[in-house]
Amino acid sequence: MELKILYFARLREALAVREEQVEVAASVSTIADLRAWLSARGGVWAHEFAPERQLRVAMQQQVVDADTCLVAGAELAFFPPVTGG
Amino acid sequence: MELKILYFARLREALAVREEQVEVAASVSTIADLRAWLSARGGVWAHEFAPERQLRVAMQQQVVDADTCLVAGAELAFFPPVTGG
Amino acid sequence: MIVVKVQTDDFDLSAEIAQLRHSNGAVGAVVSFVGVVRDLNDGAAVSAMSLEHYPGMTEQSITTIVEQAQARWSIFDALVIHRVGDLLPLDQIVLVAVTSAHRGEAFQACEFIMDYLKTQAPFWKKEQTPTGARWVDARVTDDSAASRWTQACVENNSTIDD
Amino acid sequence: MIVVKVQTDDFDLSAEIAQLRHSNGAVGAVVSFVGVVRDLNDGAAVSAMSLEHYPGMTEQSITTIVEQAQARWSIFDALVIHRVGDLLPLDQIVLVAVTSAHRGEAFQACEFIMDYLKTQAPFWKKEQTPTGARWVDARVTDDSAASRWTQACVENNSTIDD
Repeated sequence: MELKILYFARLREALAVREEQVEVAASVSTIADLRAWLSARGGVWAHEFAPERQLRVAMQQQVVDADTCLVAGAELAFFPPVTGG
Repeated sequence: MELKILYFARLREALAVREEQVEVAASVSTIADLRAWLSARGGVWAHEFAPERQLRVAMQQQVVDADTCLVAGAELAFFPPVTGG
Repeated sequence: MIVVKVQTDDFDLSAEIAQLRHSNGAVGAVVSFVGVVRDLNDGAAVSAMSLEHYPGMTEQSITTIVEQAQARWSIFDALVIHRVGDLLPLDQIVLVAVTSAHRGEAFQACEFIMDYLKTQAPFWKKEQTPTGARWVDARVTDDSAASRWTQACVENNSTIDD
Repeated sequence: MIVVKVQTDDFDLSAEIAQLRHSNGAVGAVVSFVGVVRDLNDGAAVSAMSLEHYPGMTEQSITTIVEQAQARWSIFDALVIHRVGDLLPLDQIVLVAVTSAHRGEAFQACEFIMDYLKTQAPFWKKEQTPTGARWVDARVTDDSAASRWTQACVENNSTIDD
């Protein structure tokens, strides 16, 4: 399954990636799976996607939970808790 | 006891009086007494100060209750419920 | 700082709020309320309005309520401008602006001050409608005004030296 | 009417509120919130700030929350302007303005929209302080974020055709 992933704010800076296209195996079916998959890259990825790190995730520009199923071709976004307003 | 009395808004128009100095007997000791005293003038006064008419009263520019004691020389004001803001 | 103005002139919201913002670098939130003359009230078209007030008592009573708001919430400054005299539909009537570090306090204080202005501050509106001029009725729900006139005398705290 | 703008430029409060007032003669109340850059945050002097957002999601998510406010309260129009890019202390960050016939509805809707903006809308602040730049921490109270990552898969309603 192909996915587009965006990173914002502190996460974008820490990973030094703004946007990427990824291809994940069928076993990666939920948001939680994707997070684990990214964490498995090791190094800064393991650090930033560690379970205790507070991250928000959006799919198709809507905030989703860890148990949400991934949709092929979707735009995902990972970001820290928001601080606007 | 001498008192200054102001009237505002609908009441001022109905009575055709904006302000007056009055001299009341010692038996007129509370706000309620003063209201009854004004009502006893009859005519439009009896109408406007009838017990069922909603009126607010201020003494020395502070809203007071019917049972508040009059203070000699004070500035009283009668007015309808307020409609500012 | 508390500023209370009763004036016939209109006010400029940007300028007033900019002054509040610039007076204190700790201001993070400005909540403001602007009251506006509606072109329809209680089912009648309104072509003009005039506002009367009780000079002296107005300023003093608003200042007192703003002090209460400052004692109750962590707010910095408050500005109240209330216009009197002749106004037209869509005109601004009143501005209440409150500054604070965080928004919750300013929202609550601003609404508190407005509630007071609406129910206690000595202002009265008279509207021009197709059937003539009329004093606006207060939105009073079952006011027990009549019964309040039948009680015993209680010594009042205020004196004429206040 | 709902207007949502994300922009680098400053905004003029008087002009924006005047437009809201003049769009509808039934408007009696305008409640507005202005967020301001503070010169001190979490104990550190702030010399500058930059704001990042998620283009597309920002506008869409704010519009959705304003629609929720319109469904919940009797309000007319709502205007949200959120600045992004570089800002200085005392600068305006955000404006939320809501119009209604009577004040209570506008106060509640305005605060509701601000609460959403603060906790859900995808904006992030980075501050310049004497010890360097830092991303502002969200005011999260005991967020159970970690535990949310350990649940079973549930079919999501949204599709990529949304």
